[in-house]
Amino acid sequence: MRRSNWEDYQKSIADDHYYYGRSCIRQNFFPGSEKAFLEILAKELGRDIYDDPLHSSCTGIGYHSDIVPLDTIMAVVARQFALMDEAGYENFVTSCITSFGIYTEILSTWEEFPETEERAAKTLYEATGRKLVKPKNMAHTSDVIFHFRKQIAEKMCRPLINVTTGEPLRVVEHIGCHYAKIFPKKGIGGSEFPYVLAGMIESWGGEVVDYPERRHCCGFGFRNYLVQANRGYSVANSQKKLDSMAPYRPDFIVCNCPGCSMFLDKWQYTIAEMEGTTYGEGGQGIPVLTYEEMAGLVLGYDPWQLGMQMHQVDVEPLLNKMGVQYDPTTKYLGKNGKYIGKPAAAAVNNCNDVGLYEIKV
Amino acid sequence: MFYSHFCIPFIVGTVILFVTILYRYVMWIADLPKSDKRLIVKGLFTTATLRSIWETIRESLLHVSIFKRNALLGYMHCSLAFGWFLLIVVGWIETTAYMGAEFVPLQGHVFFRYFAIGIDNHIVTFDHIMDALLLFVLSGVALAWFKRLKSKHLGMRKTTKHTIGDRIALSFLWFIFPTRLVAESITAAVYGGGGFVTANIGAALNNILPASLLTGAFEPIWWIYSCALGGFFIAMPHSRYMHIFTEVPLIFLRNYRLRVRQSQSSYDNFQVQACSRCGICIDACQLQSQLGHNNVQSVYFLRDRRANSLNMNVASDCLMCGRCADRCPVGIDLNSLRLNSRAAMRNMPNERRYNYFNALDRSTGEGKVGYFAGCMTMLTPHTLTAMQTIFTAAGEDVWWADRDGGVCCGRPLRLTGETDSANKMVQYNTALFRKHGITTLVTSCPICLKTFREDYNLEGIEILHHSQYILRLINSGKISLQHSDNKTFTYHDPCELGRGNGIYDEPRSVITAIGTLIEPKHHHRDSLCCGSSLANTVISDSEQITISSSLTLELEATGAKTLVTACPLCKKALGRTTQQKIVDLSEIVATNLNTKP
Amino acid sequence: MSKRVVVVGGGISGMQTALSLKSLGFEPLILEQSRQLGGKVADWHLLFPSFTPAEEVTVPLIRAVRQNGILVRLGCKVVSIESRRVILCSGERIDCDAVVLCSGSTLFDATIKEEYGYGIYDNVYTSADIEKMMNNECVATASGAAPERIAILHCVGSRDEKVCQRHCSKVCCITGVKQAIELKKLFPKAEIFNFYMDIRMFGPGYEELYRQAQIDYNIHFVRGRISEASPLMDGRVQIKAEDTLTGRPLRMSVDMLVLMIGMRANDDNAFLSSSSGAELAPNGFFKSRNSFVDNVLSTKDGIFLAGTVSSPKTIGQSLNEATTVAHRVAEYLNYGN
Amino acid sequence: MATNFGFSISKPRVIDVDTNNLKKSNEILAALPELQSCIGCGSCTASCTAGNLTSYNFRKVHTLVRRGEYAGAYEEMNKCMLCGKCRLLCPRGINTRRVVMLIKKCLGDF
Repeated sequence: MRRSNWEDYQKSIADDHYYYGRSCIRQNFFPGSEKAFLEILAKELGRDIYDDPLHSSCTGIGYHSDIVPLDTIMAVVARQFALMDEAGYENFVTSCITSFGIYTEILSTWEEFPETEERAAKTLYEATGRKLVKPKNMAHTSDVIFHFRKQIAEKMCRPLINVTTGEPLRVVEHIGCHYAKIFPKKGIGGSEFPYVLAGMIESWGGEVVDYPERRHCCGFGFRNYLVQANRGYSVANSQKKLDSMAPYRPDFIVCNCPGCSMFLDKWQYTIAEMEGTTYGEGGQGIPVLTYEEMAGLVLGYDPWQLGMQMHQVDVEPLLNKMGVQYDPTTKYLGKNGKYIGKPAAAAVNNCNDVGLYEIKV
Repeated sequence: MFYSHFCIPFIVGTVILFVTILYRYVMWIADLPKSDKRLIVKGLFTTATLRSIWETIRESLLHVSIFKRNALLGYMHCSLAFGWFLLIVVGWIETTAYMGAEFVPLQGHVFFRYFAIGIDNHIVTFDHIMDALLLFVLSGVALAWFKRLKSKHLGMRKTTKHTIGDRIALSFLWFIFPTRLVAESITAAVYGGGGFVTANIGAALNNILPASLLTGAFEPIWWIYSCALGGFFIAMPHSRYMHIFTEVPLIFLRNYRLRVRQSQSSYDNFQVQACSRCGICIDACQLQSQLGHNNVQSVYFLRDRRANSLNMNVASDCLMCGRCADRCPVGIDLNSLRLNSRAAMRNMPNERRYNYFNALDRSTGEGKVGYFAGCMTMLTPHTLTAMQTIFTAAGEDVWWADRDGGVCCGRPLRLTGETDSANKMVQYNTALFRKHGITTLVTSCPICLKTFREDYNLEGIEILHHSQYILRLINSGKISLQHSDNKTFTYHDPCELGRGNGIYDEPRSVITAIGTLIEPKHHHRDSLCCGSSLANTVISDSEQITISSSLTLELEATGAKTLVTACPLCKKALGRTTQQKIVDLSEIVATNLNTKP
Repeated sequence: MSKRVVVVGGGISGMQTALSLKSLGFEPLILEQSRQLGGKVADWHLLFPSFTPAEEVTVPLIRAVRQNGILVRLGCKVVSIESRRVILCSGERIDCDAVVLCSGSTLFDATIKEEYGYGIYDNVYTSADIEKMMNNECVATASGAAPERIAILHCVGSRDEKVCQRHCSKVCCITGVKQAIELKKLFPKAEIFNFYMDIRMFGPGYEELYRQAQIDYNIHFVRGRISEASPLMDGRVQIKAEDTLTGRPLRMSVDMLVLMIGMRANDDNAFLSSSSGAELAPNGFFKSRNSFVDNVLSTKDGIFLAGTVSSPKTIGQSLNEATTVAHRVAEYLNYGN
Repeated sequence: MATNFGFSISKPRVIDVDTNNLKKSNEILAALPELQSCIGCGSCTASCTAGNLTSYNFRKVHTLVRRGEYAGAYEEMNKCMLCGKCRLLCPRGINTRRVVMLIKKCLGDF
């Protein structure tokens, strides 16, 4: 595929001094990813990034579920920006694609309709006494990793290569809808052929797999997932993507959106349970990674430190392909060595059945 | 004494013929539905039998109907049928005259000239009469030959195509009379005698040919004649000539009130086999004359049905305008046969269909008079408003069955063969009419009218076409119309109204109450079809236009200012091809109403 | 000495304009930026709706230009038009009495509609590509095989706010029908689907051709715009659209996806307009003084328009304008001043 | 297998031309090529006697059939009363009644 056109969609990404906005879903389901991101930036790349305990959810899930009104979310967003300013930063990076969409949408709204910005600033001031200062640079954390992909490649110790065959790993990249589908110019590579993850994969030795339903949504859809009766529609979307990518035999899926990582992973379990369909080699599922996990693996981090035991689909087959050394016995041990529990046996977490993980407390 | 070996082919053929025909008739009659059998028994000793005999003479022998349509063609059929009949009858009289009461076997009558060689007391008159009759028949054969070559000269655009059975039978038939002539002539040449034809030819042969040759040919030529007869008799039941006999029982059964049914029955055999393939139906057919569709006309439809090779296309490609049935000299119920063929192919009983009729009632208004506009009338709203005006002027309370859309009358489905589906509509509409207690049912659509009259059981409800109803209003003085001779109209008889329902005069009376009526070239029973008939599901839009154009040309040629018809479908069809004003009968009535004082 | 009229552009409109001007006694000069005459029509294979070879239009015009001794300068790009003067990129100044802009339009760049994957996937083509392939008699998929299913997408770069081309390019509908028939003739067994938003069959014989495509060539017309194209493993393309007439999404894989690219205004129009003072319409084409009696007049005296420089047009319409414009130039030069 | 999570996975609504069997659709089009000339104006459906009483949509059903979507088409066509109003209105001159009969024939009947 000739993907040169991504270069038409460039955006400026700040080089240092980031104010970090966490993601509700990511910190709950992939806590190791956020930790890894902070570590990579601070330790590997020597950048200044501030993880502010004061900042809150952007309330995007509530907003997209028609629970949080627009004025409310604008005030919340205004507060995040005020906190950033108070902390002395002007480059906002957010871990969540939904938040990224929310921030870009609101910044754009404020630009188009200045009265809404005035209103948000006024509400913010009346409620908290804080002053709204808009960020100079707004980026998603995957943009930042993309920005430093070459530096990371230099430090890389485990490229995305199958150690037994020597072939590049076949990677399916999935971009969160709110990354570039709302504002194509705000995403690297635009909305049709986003390059943010593909760039990382290519820099780190992997091969990007294009497949017919590449652009399709994972099915999260907020209302569609949150209401049980609509959940079948949510699953159907993931199923459509998985059905479409399966013939290409990908080694793993990488996402930049926490929601997508979660649904493409967990719905594989659901589909297996409900319909008996499993994907991937030997029906063991297709592992779904966050880009932080992918970067962490490339940089030689321990998979359990990266939180990869939290996945529904077991990642061990992938780790084996990559030649990652890992200790199976520590998979379900927490930071302090305490047993964190493990998922019940299912078709997509087959490694569980081996019995290696019977941890004595 | 009345036997020679050459008679064998004839005797064998005759026996096979009569056995075959008898067997068939017995089987067909045995297979008749019980009610049909009862009708036969009931009718047997009534005047119907006498009428049937008279009709048999008129039609089966003399072919009066064909004579009326086309004298030359009539003569051809008459000479062959009646001529042959007379040959047999006079031949029998002749034998009797010679032999008295003595039993003469069949071949004795047929080959009397052969066996009469030795007989004394020659009666010359018979020779002459028989020769004259032979000449009569031969003139028919000559015409038949001629018709094969040049059908136009017999007033026919097209002549029929043959099946193999037909060809065989026809070949034998064409041989029979010429060989008889030659056989009798040679007999006259060798043994003397003969009438004014055979004797003279015999004398001539004697002059030209050596006596030994004639003597040698004498026996073989009688063999040939016998073979021709025998061959024809064997082939006949498997050819179109089966009609020669079948027409006779058909006439009787028809007069006993047997009718073609919605589904095929044994009676259809008599109808189907009675077709003589005269080809008159081809000439009547607008699909042939306007579109050049061959091979679908009634004669071919019957041929295929007889051979069990009928396909859907042939069955479906018919306007059912009834022009052929109207002209059919044998009076075959062509439309009904085609319908039950379609039903045999397409009818699908399915109880779940049309369950959306349940509890449906969109009718409006109240009154003893019910008005059923019909689906098509919804596309000619002028008719609807005109009817409304007329009802109001007449002060009639009217129940409108389908002004806001109703259920179809079922005729369109019936026309395509889906009888069971159509019957669902019959049931629904019947119940609807009953529920609203109407006593008169008026419709603007002749298609609906036809099915209301034929397929609905609406006892106690008078079914009228709006032309009839309007005429009644005029006659009873409920409405009056402004008359002016300057208003000129021409009228197109819709097929379903005219030939279908026999309503010709009422619309004309209504028109003449308003202005002057100028008849087009084809009118009344001879009127043309507009081409949009629902019965035909094969012809294309452009073909419909071609048919319609030819009709509008005729209507426009009358010079009348306004073209009138009395069918919404005809109005739509004609409106496509004329620039002139085309209106429904009700419209001219509504616009020419005398406002009440 | 007769008056000099500069004709900018040597396509069919430019050539016809020059010929008409010559016959009226003027001295036309054709400035063509490429190295040959004929313009876009020269790249076309057969013309709708009669399947006439395009050279039957271009060749006689070029011959007539030569025979009539009309001055032609090839490889000349006009950078500025001032009153009674045209400046070339070489810096050369050409004085004249009037200018006729016949500089045509630009084919929409299909890579901008990147969701269709033109330039990315092998089996996505534009209408212009198909014409070239027809000219070279090498219509086939990227792998050289005969296509079994072809999708033709109408309105690529026309009537599309998303690429700032709001106008209708007028000729693509009928081109889509024409190419569908041509492809069907080449590949009788292929299934051909035309995806359209509207079908605009405004010209004589167009509607008839459309019906012919449907009835005689069994071309499927699906009302719905393709939303995206994706590659399949075997190099074919999967397309998605809504079959709006059934209200259902529709998906199929095709061997070839052909994009009916529209006409957009030349980028040069901007500086030709600013230097000359002749205004542009909002869609970037030159603005006619009005759409009726003065449609070949620009908003500036002395500058005239013919052909697709003012809006998408058919060949016939462009040639008519070329003839008309000569008479309006004559009127202007003889009586106008 | 088939664990009940309180919902079921939605089946795709997409018309998948690749997996649909177009044999019958092609038969119908071969028998009546003019059906391809439908421009979706909706006159047939607007005038439809059955459509006035039910949700029957002739235009939509025959379009779906042409795309190889046969499910339910036969049952829908059985709502038609063949009255022929649509044929009188079709601007493309399509023999609509024949279409109904062809679809019924190819998808079940006679």
